Amino acid sequence: MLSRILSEDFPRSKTLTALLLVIVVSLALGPFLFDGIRAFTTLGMICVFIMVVAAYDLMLGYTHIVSFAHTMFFGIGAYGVAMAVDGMGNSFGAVLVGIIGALAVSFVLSLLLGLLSLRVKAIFFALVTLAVAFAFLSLVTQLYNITGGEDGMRVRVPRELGPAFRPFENSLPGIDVPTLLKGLLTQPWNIGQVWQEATFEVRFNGRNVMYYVLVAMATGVFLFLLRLVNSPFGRVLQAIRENEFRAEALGYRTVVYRTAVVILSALVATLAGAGFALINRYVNPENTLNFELMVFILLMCVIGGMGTLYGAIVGSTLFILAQNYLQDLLGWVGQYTAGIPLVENLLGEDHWLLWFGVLFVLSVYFFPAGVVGQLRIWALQRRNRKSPPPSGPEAEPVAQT
Amino acid sequence: MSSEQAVLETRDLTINFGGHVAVNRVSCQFHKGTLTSIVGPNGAGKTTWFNLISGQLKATAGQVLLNGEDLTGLTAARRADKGLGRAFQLTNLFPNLTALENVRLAVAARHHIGHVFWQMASHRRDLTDRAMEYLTRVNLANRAGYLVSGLPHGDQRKLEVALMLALEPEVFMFDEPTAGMSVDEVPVILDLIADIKKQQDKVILLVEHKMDVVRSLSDRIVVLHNGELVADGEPAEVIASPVVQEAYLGASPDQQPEVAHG
Amino acid sequence: ADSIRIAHVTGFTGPLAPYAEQLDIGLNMGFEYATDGTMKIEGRQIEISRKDTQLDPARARALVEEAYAEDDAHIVVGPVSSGVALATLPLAQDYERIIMPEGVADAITGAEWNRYVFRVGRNSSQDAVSNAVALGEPGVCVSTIAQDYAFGRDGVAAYKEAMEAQGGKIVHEEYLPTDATDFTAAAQRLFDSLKDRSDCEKGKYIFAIWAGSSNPLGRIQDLDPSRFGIKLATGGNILAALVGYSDFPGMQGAGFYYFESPDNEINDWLVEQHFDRHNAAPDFFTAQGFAQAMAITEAIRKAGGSTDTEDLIAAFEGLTFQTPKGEMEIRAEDHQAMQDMYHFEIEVEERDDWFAGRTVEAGVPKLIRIIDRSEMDIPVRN
Amino acid sequence: MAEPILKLSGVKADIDQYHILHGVDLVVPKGELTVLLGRNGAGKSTTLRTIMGLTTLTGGTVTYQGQDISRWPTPKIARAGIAFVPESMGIFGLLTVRENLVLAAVSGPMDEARLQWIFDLFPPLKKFWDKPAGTLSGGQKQMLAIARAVIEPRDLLLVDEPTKGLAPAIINDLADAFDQLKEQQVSILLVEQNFNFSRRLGQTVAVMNDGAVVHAGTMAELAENEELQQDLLGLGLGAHQ
Amino acid sequence: MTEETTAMPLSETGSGSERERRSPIEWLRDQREHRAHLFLLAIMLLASIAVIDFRTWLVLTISGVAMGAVLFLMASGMTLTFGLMSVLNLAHGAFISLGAFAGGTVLAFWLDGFASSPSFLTNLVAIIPALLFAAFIAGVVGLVFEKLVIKPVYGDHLKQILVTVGGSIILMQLIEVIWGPNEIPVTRPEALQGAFLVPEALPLIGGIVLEKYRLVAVVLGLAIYAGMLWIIDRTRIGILIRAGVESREMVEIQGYRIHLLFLGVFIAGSALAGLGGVMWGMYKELLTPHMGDEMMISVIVVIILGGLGSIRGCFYGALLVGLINLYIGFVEPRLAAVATVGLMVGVLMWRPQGLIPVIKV
Ligand SMILES: Nc1ncnc2c1ncn2[C@@H]1O[C@H](COP(=O)(O)OP(=O)(O)OP(=O)(O)O)[C@@H](O)[C@H]1O
Ligand SMILES: Nc1ncnc2c1ncn2[C@@H]1O[C@H](COP(=O)(O)OP(=O)(O)OP(=O)(O)O)[C@@H](O)[C@H]1O
Ligand SMILES: CC(C)C[C@H](N)C(=O)O
Ligand SMILES: [Mg+2]
Ligand SMILES: [Mg+2]
Repeated sequence: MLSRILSEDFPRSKTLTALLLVIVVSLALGPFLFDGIRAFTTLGMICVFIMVVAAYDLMLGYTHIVSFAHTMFFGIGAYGVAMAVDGMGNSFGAVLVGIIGALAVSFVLSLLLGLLSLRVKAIFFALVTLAVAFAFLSLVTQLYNITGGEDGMRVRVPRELGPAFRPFENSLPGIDVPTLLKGLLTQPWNIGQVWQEATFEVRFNGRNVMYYVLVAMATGVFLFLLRLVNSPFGRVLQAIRENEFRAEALGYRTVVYRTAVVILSALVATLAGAGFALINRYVNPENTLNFELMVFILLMCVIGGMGTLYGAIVGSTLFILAQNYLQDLLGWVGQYTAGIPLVENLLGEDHWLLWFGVLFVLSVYFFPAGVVGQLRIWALQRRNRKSPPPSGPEAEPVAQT
Repeated sequence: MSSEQAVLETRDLTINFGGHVAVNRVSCQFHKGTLTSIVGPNGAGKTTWFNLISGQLKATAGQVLLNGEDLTGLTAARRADKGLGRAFQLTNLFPNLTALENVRLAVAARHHIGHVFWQMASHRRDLTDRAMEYLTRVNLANRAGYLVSGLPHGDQRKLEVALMLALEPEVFMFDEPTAGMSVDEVPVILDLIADIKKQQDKVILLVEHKMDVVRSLSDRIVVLHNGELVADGEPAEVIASPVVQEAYLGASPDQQPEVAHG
Repeated sequence: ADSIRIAHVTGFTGPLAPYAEQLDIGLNMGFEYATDGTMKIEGRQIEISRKDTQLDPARARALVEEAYAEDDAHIVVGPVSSGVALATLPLAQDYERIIMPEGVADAITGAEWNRYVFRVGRNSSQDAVSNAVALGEPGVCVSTIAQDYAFGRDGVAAYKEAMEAQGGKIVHEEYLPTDATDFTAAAQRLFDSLKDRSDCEKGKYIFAIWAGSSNPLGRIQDLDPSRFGIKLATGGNILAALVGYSDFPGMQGAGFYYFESPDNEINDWLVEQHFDRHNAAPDFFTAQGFAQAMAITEAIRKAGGSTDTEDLIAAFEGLTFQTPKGEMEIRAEDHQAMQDMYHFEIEVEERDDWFAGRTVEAGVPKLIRIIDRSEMDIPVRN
Repeated sequence: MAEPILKLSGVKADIDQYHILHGVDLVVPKGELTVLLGRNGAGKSTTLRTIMGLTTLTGGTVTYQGQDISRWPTPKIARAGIAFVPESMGIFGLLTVRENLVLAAVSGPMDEARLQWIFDLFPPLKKFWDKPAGTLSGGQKQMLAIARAVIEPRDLLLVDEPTKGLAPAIINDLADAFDQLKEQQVSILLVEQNFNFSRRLGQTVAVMNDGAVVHAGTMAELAENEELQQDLLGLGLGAHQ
Repeated sequence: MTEETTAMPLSETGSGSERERRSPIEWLRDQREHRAHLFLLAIMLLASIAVIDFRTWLVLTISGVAMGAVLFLMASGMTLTFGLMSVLNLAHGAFISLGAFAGGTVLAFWLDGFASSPSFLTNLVAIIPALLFAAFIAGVVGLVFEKLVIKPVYGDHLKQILVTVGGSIILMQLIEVIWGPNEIPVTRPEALQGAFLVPEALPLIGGIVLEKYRLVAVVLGLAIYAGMLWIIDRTRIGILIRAGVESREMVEIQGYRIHLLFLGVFIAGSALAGLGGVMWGMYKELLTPHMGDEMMISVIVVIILGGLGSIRGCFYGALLVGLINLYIGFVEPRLAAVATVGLMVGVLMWRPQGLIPVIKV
């Protein structure tokens, strides 16, 4: 059963399985395990980016199409909903119109992009998509009458998805894991009080509803993609990645496959964009269309492990956590380094970006195959040490980088 | 024999690389059940001619016909689909996939199931079994699980052939299939080619520099020189002709078996 | 007593970081001045927390929510970027707490305004109108150049209205993408629009409304507009930008703050203390931060030490308070602080007191006159 | 037997996590042509690459003219007078034929006489002198690869399957070229599948199997002994004459 | 099957004469193939002169060429590192900023006395050290950057994109740490301010202004261009580096220490970015850590247009982008950014590998 759901594509590493379980449980029970707005926002972003990154991985990891226009489709989804709601009022109908409209626009654009790849190849294609995405960004800024320009747009979500909607009369119990852990570490003798401190009331509202919609979307998208990459279709994609010329010579019309992948990936990104707009309730070019965001998606994909799909989960989680909490961490470190001349300056909260950049670079070095790939390699090595394979390089694809 | 329709035909096939005419108005017909060797000095245009036939290169002029149908405008993928099989001179595989997966891709292409995205690839036992069959035929069954990048050169050449077999084409194009293969492996490939020939309904084109191989397998030899077809006929006759002796073998007949043949 | 919790949520990192830093320094010095160094209002301790939006509106929203919901902040000050600020305004309404954005966009106290929003800094209209008042009279012709988005277009619209009210004429409006760097083509069109006019006996001007680092004036000046009798005009700016004004001696305009323009005790204290502590002059945004602190202190005092939102709103509406720029008044209709502006003319001087340890040739905005807040008719747009 | 120019003792090498060479002992006598034979996958190419410092050596030593070069970086090994023609030829496809040779002539401008000698051996190189090498035919690339190795006098040539894909006429020329090199006292280590070719040229021979040398001796001895051939190479070499 | 052996004549006379007969046409086609950049430039000049009044056109053209020269200075380093070592350095913008800050420091702090003198020669005493110092600093940082950031990811464009974006964040932050978070104003040296006014009396060109700064930019751009061409086409180093792109291993097998070479190229590329940065800084007169990054889209468009790695292509790409910006900027400013990208997509549809292709994809 599980095997069918996961399309027989298992994590293949105990550590990874554990890590994934932690993440999945945290996401599934998120609002009941983490107190506070920022934690909630962070959880929502992780769900959104799992979709975005998984779709990107389909393109990048499985087919070796490097496109920088992924954020464009993400933005289309986000703006589609924002503009529809802005124009038609905050009804589910408007949201639906927005999503369908956005999907249609994305479909056409991604089809064009797929066909463009017929003529413009590899790194040229990558850089062209970068420029196209940039042109799209500047178009959105320029059309401030309908897009709000650089100031962005507020998204007035249907009432059922907003904070005002309360499906349950009573608030539900929650237990804040960070507080609990911290308490258990610092004053384990005081369990009763720690427990008390850690419990909190969850006022389950429309935003939680929206959150669970997102969780469902992410789960569906992920399992669908997992099946896809393990199907005969997925194998052809790998063939194209490995040697497009030869795939063509075998009789596969690679353009058709490539275009299909670009479209599929774009549509998923669009959907994720719509989800983003609804949970974040605010869209602007910076957080939907920016080049920086594009690089971050790329990084999430690579840190997680290209061509593993599970990497999307791990990569987005790690990245978004770092992005949201690194500054706080530095602030905490900063307390201890205050007063030391240069160090104080370097370790200050104000230069968190510096350390973010350093982490950025280091993560690429130390996880060349991504976290998932690396864990699988270790698992494989451990297995081999126990019972070495009969002879020579018996293959088990590890990370498909 | 000549009354029967040719399976494969090239008509005035020509390609011009910025002034250098690598294949120059080559016209030739190939019939069912025959094996034609194509010989010629290095750079004569043999590989290029193959590329024109299988669609890797676009001809400057001329046509390619398969069973009377004009393939000239079609892409390589469409031609492969129509029954033109090709094994490459410089090994050209999927390096980070296993040998088995390589062949399975070819089988899947043959059976048109590349677009199936709802099934599990691993559930298609039929494909795997087929693929194993072809690996066995080229004596690679014991390497099925190896990544191609780790296979020694000779094994890669055999895999190249297995891929073509898996496509079950009507026309087989071998481009120096035994180059770099150790002596004990060569017969495997040669027997395989002989097997195909025995089926009587295929067309085989073979580019090969080893004259003993050519002599023992061919029904016919075609000689290319500077992109032009300069000789065409029975093996013994063609080999004996002065043009082959001088331009190709580059020596008197008594000298060449010494060194030139493996 | 319970402390007064103020969250300064603004772009401490990123391109606007220098502004945020000035604002923060100003805010702290303002409270210090207002409380005589005790940092207590009506016996309640002031607590200021800093939160960095990283100029990301999404993050800013989370931080503002966090400030209200978790830190229980009474007032959020910031963000400085208009776009980011706009994104956070609805949250003040959701949580029914005060927000005091630091951005200039008209929309903050205009279309996107809600009753929890108060702004002490100037808005675009005030900038535009003060400049129009400074230059405008019958016989003046102006061509404008501005960035092609809300900030530029609104600014030009307000400027045009005010200029025409003064009797001047706007003869051409030039809009360029926000990130434009080459202004040759625009300059050609601007020159063409002005050079052959004969109805401009009181002067031909090119007026720029430009945010960000690539100011077009220098580039236009290079093309020698004076050969057509055209002069340049623009608003005030931060000191770093004023260095570049040394290329435009004689240029006139109106600005929000320059440390030598106001003449009052508070400003004297600010300048002196700022030199003491930072070895440099206080800047544009230092003054704004200072004024924000003064407004908050005054309002809480007026509310009798209460930080209840409704009490504060009542106190803020119509509040008059003293700042380094003299007296300001928060008008009740749109919660915008009405304030004086400074009509200046650029003189080139060597200055060693603008930046710590560095001498620059600077375009000093010498005060011509203070434009009293009563002279400016700032539209209410909410 | 002449004194050795190159000596491998107990050389082990890994590629990634796989042990490929399990202790190779090999001697290349000075001024002679040594042939390295073996089935596909025996480790011949890996041995040559290990000598050049291109695969990680995990044990044993490589001694060249009395010096231990086991840990030297590749460029230093090359500069010590060893030229290498790899299995994949390694032509610079975007450079012209001329530029490929200019680079190969490490110590300065190319010697005219030597160039002429190369042109006589491989006429296509002259014909396509200013053409990007990537557009040459398979055989022509092989010619260029060999030409690069001999454009300057070298002490030791490592050549991996040079006859692969060459037309018979050229193979004959190539054999002549090796003869001439031998006359110039160049030592050669040749990996070759074409037994006729190697038999004509080789003085000594080593046979590899599964990452180790399993037989070493003179070429004459091996050529005579069909049984030994059958044993070592899996096939009587006469079978395919 | 035809049984007879058709031995055709081996002589080349037949095909040879045919080749000659066809050659003028081929020659023409060859010219069009190989001069796509000139062809496009000509079209652009002709099309614009048709719609814009002549004097304005002249000013726009000269300004466009100068903008092109500055763009070339900024892009040349990136095309060099891409073309010669196949490294896609998205931190190039940060190096431009770094150059601007280093040069700006010389101009505004150290030698500001010379920079503010009205004499051009005296100014040069500040400008030349500023250029050299910027190139030096950028070069040194380039050296460190190559060792720490680039070296582990040679040959992998994707990872290069990632680490260099990370590296660029670090560099820009370090600029902030060193120079402080404030924008730094730098006035242009006195003699480079303002413009030459062509006397009204002259026919055709009378009354137009030529900005002095832009003239200097054109001269510097041309000089650097000529120098680079010479090195790449005419020297052994050039060949060597081009070979290294294809196969590092083979270059080592020939006996060259490839890594030293690549290091050298990267340093050169960074130094060029530094030079470009000084010119850009003098143009904008206000330094921010992001000033280089903001130019990256233009830089990328330029190098793709040129064919990713071709110095010549980069030069013409920069000219085309400079000109189209000015022309479209005059006709409809809002379209300028889109027009640039449009130009690029158009060119790539026509020539999928840029105007002067160098790499095979
Ligand atoms: N893409 C290309 N551009 C330019 N010239 C080419 C191109 N491809 C092949 N050629 C030229 O065409 C000629 C024929 O090459 P081809 O590869 O067909 O030779 P071949 O007969 O297969 O030789 P070999 O036996 O050495 O493999 C050669 O001279 C080669 O340089
Ligand atoms: N990159 C690699 N990864 C894993 N294994 C490898 C790799 N390269 C070579 N091998 C293994 O090393 C062994 C020796 O290979 P090598 O290429 O040296 O053989 P060879 O004797 O030159 O064969 P051939 O005659 O086919 O060229 C082979 O079994 C091969 O599978
Ligand atoms: C590659 C460049 C486009 C990157 C730059 N940081 C940008 O924001 O646009
Ligand atoms: Mg060939
Ligand atoms: Mg080998």
